[in-house]
Amino acid sequence: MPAINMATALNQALGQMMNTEPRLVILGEDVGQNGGVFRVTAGLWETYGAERVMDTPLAESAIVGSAIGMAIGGLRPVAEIQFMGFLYPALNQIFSHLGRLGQRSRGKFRVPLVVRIPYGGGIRAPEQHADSAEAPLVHTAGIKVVVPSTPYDAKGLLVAAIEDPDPVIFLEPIRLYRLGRAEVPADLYRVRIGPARLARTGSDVSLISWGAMTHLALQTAEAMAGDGVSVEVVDLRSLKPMDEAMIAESVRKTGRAVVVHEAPRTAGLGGEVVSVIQEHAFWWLKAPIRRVAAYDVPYPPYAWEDVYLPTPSRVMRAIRQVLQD
Amino acid sequence: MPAINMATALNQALGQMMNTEPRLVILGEDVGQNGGVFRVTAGLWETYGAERVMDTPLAESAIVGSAIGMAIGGLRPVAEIQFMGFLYPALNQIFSHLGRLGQRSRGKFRVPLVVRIPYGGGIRAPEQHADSAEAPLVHTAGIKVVVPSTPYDAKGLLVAAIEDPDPVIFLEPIRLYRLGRAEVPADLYRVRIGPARLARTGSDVSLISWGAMTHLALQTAEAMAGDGVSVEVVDLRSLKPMDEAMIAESVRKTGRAVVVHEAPRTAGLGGEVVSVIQEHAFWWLKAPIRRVAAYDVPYPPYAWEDVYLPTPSRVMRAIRQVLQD
Amino acid sequence: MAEEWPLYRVIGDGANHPDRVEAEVAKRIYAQMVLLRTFDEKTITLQRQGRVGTFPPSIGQEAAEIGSAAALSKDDWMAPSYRDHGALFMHGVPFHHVVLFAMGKGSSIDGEAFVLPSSIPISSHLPHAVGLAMACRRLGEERVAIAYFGDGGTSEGDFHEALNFAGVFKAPVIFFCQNNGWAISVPVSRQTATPTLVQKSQAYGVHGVRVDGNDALACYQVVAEARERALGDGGPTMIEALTYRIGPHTTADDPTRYRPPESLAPWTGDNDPLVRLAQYLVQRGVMTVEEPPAIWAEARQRVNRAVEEALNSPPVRKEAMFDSVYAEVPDALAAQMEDLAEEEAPDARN
Amino acid sequence: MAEEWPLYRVIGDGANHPDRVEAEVAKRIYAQMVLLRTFDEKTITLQRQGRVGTFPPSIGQEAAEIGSAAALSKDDWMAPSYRDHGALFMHGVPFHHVVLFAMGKGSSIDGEAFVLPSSIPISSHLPHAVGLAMACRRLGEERVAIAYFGDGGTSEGDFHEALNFAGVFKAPVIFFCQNNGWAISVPVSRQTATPTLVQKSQAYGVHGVRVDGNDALACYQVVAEARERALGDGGPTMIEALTYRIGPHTTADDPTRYRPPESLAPWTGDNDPLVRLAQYLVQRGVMTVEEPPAIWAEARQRVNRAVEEALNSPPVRKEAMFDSVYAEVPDALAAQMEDLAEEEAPDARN
Ligand SMILES: Cc1ncc(C[n+]2csc(CCOP(=O)(O)OP(=O)(O)O)c2C)c(N)n1
Ligand SMILES: Cc1ncc(C[n+]2csc(CCOP(=O)(O)OP(=O)(O)O)c2C)c(N)n1
Ligand SMILES: [Mg+2]
Ligand SMILES: [Mg+2]
Repeated sequence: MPAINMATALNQALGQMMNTEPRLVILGEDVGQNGGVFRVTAGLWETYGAERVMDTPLAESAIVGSAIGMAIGGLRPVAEIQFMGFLYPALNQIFSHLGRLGQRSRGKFRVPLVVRIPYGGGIRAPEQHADSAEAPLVHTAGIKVVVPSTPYDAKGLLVAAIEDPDPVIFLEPIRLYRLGRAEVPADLYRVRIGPARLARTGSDVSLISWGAMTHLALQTAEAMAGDGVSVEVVDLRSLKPMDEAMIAESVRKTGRAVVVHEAPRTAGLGGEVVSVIQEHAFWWLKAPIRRVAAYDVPYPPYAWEDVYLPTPSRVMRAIRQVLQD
Repeated sequence: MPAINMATALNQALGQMMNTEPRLVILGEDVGQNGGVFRVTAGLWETYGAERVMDTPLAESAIVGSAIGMAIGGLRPVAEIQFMGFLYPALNQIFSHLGRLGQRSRGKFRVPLVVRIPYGGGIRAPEQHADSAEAPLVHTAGIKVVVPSTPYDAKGLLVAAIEDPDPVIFLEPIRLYRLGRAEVPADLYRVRIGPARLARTGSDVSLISWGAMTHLALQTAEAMAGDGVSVEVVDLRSLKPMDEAMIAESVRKTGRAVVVHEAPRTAGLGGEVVSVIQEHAFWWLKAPIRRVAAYDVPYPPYAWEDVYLPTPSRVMRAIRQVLQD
Repeated sequence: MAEEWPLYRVIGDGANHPDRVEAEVAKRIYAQMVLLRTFDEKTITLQRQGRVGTFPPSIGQEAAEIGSAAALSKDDWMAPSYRDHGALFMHGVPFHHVVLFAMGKGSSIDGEAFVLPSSIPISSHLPHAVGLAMACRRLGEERVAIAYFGDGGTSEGDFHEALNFAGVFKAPVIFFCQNNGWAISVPVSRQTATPTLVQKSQAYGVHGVRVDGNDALACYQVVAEARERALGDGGPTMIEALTYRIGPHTTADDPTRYRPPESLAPWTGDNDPLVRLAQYLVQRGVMTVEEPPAIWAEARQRVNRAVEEALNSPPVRKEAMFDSVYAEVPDALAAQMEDLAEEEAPDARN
Repeated sequence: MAEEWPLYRVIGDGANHPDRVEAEVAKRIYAQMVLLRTFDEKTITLQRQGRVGTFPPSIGQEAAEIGSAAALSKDDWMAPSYRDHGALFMHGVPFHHVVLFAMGKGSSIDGEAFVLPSSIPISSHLPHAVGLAMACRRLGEERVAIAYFGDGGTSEGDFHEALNFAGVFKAPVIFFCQNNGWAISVPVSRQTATPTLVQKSQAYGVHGVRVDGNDALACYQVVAEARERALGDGGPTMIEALTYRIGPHTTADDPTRYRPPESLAPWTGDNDPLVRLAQYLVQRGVMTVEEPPAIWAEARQRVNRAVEEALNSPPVRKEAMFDSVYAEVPDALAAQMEDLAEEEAPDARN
């Protein structure tokens, strides 16, 4: 198995699915000849042509909205939104339609649409190119939301998302596109949407995270192992549905938990994870659960990025705190 | 003091502020001659004219977006969005600009804009006219979010919101517009944005809620008093900033908590409240905190509304559960 | 500018296009228009009795609703708005489902019809129609898509994005705009500074047609022509059908607050679309003066039957709101269904 | 349709409007265009050295940027996009702040200038300009607002909603669209099916002008005329300035992927806006052939000085990201500031 990075893994998934699924079409800004601003669709336009790899006008609501129509009309659209912050003009389509059409049509229509979105910060991008708006998406009934943190999961989850009969928002941590390589099967395979991944086993405290924060969590866990602290890391991977069982199991074992996310703390997805733990592992808890998140201010210009996002030192402080509590 | 309903209290606040603040302008769909679909702006167009009470084209992004411009340009705009579900086309303005302009301009510009939004369900409205999307708003840095549950708070909070130098999203529970009257001072007064309201004191369990759910909470508390259960009800009233101190104080006293909201459970604001309790009152907790919320399905047609939204029986079951745990 | 966009007319004095509608079709259109008027009036009554919720009637717009939908093939995709009950049943949605929908018991799209659930957020369904049309073309199907919306709908960003997409991708789609003069209380003159709505098509390289929206046969013909254009790879068409909302915006609206009753005069009486079509059909000799009363009676019967059927339909199963949210129910949702089952509350009210 | 929208031209062969720009102003425009070109080239170098982040140069668009902004009064409101550094400093933003902005150290709008922070989400600032213009009128101020955006920006819903609002409210606002041929890799021919962008103004009852965007004096004049129209209650104007993006979309973009180098030919050499203006000014006798080298040298000096100043500026205070989020810091946020203070990490990097 060749070792590839996440961008390549995603590109492979798309290419192989284009090949096996003739109804699959790709649409978005600059996804064609340019291969996407992160090159995730590179080479597909050349192979499959402009009819299946469609550069669209600069209009996110129409990208998602027309893709909803395509999905109902019998295609398997994969729409790309260029950055998470540019999903906002399309939120009406997501909140008003994407997850409602199944119920509203009493099951007559399903919407097998995948919306791919580069997501998160950490690469000194220009302002408003680094948002992490997973919480509002997870709050939306009728859709699924996934976010890989390894090349293997990236490919397998994307294949599963494309094959899913329901709409899937596919978040791609920008920071991880080219951060390291890993072995990924050359053939098509699926990673089921739903189960979390036990990224590291440990016994003293559970770190729960997703996307790029999983790397921060693993890095911190490694650093603290030296101090004799055994940290378990749960990579949620599927945010909706969420693997409540694995979260509960981990915290029942360790009795302590820290949730880490890139989005601002208040009303972020951390609150949901805390609630899940609370509801399923309350009697095992030895200390209050802590959240490490971005501060509740707008994502600042990149000169501040390193201190705005969770740092290893903040995660360590939180872990020490729950261990002392 | 005359007893008036919430719609009248809001109308009074707007009229009196129009009178004292010449920079105040109102804009939105049907707010002029028609007085708003809920009649909250009734009579203002007649008194202050179409230049200050502006019927706009049917375009929410431009309503919020142009109001941002007006606020920076020296006016005090109060924009009305006709129903919460129709805020979604304007979410790009809210997420991308409303709360960021203060920081992005390094304080050179403030955005003293109030966005009023009829909010929530319970009146057999047509589909998609009953959403409760407070969680994504509370997650947005740089804005404030309030929701009154009494005529008194409605008037006082709206005056405070209009005078606030920062953007305030003002949620108006549709179900409460005409549900009962209460005495409200005829003069202008302010209710400070931030502090919660202790709606009922009790000692066995804390019910935390906002908007129309506060009425459900009070109703349930009353019913359970007969069974000898003493329920404290905290009406958050200001969702962002949130009164963490009052929440903590209440739960430290009772040791048990139930959060009630109309929005779907997953990633709803309940998770934030649970986390706040967890962080500030963990050692006082005698049982896991429970959430009573709408189910994680799209808001159904109104034939289902009564069982979709939290019911008194679900709140009671949750209270009994935390008392037994 | 308005002169550049003459009203397409088939019946009446200003007719500027020959009548190409077969007699049978024309009569069917008339009967369905009568059915729609009857349905609207009945439903308003039911609403007043508290038996259905807020209801948006289309009184005055029957020619536009029915004439346009009559020109579609049953295979065409329809993306309607909340007001388009007539287009719904014309396109094959079983009549009593339309009533059930008005009763808050669910979707408007049961049956085999290729109709999306009525769109509530204004103009947000226009991109869906574009995508459906693109799918039809990509899959080699001989179908078009049509979206229904109002004058107010032209102000939303989604209108713009959808028409621009349609132009760029030459999608086989029809944008059918019923300019009924009002968006709730806002007159079209304050909705946009342009004298016509159809001229907006020029911003997208989309073919534009302005039609007398109270002339059912003209509405039929412009849609038929737009279909042919779309199927012949001539791209999308935007149609502005000039009509009038005779009734309130919905049963919750009081139009006397913002418009004088006199404003109805040019649109009622002899200008009522039903009257116009009936007179013309009689004059053309495809209908006798005796037929309309029978058609009205038959409509009343159908409506009453459907309403009865709907009123007698069993209460909704409370669990049904969980049905088909996902193809497979996720665990967390299953747990919530169990919670609902524990509720002692009876099944949801009607 | 394109013929209906002739290019407004002042300099060069196809000139169709008299030159009404004062000599002093024309020379100032030239000097600022040189400054902008110099700034762009320098910043690209700094980006390659890793000293500033991703940067969007406006090489090729100097006439449109500077000519248009030069026609504004200092009191006018400007709502720029991310590419409009030239318009920023032309409108009074201190030059070294523009550099600081490129270095990720903060907002582009320091100083006294009436400039909004550059808008990142495409076209989302157009409604702001409309609202600013409405505020000016309401407050009785003799000011207009101008929004800058690109060809791709015309596809967004906000473009539509903003122009429609402006038309309805007759707002004193100018929509200045730089059609530079590309939206990243998408050519304008795939952005819309219309032959021009300016024709979209007709969908809103907004006055439209198409100008040679590489003719700085024409850009100046059309904006000056639009200002007068706006102040005289003649309503909004949409200007399409036809120009070309000579460089990459940003320093992160590789245009060879999607366009051949030959495509630059019609826009460079003698057609370079700087060359065109210099030749014309010399020919008109307001500039000698000796002056340009001095102007370039002076520009290089100014840029180097500003860059040095910016590079030597102290690291940002990490707490500054909390500053001015709210007028008063709420308690919960104050607690987070304390948390940040506990961080042993040094102040944020440059
Ligand atoms: C996005 C959105 N905003 C507001 C509303 C509330 N609303 C419902 S109908 C309506 C007026 C629509 O007017 P028009 O488009 O002319 O259609 P008509 O009702 O006349 O058929 C409004 C404002 C809505 N449904 N969706
Ligand atoms: C809403 C939104 N979608 C996507 C982007 C990403 N993006 C940045 S610039 C750009 C192209 C803009 O083209 P144009 O409007 O022609 O302006 P130009 O860059 O040519 O000056 C895109 C797609 C964005 N910034 N905002
Ligand atoms: Mg209308
Ligand atoms: Mg461009």
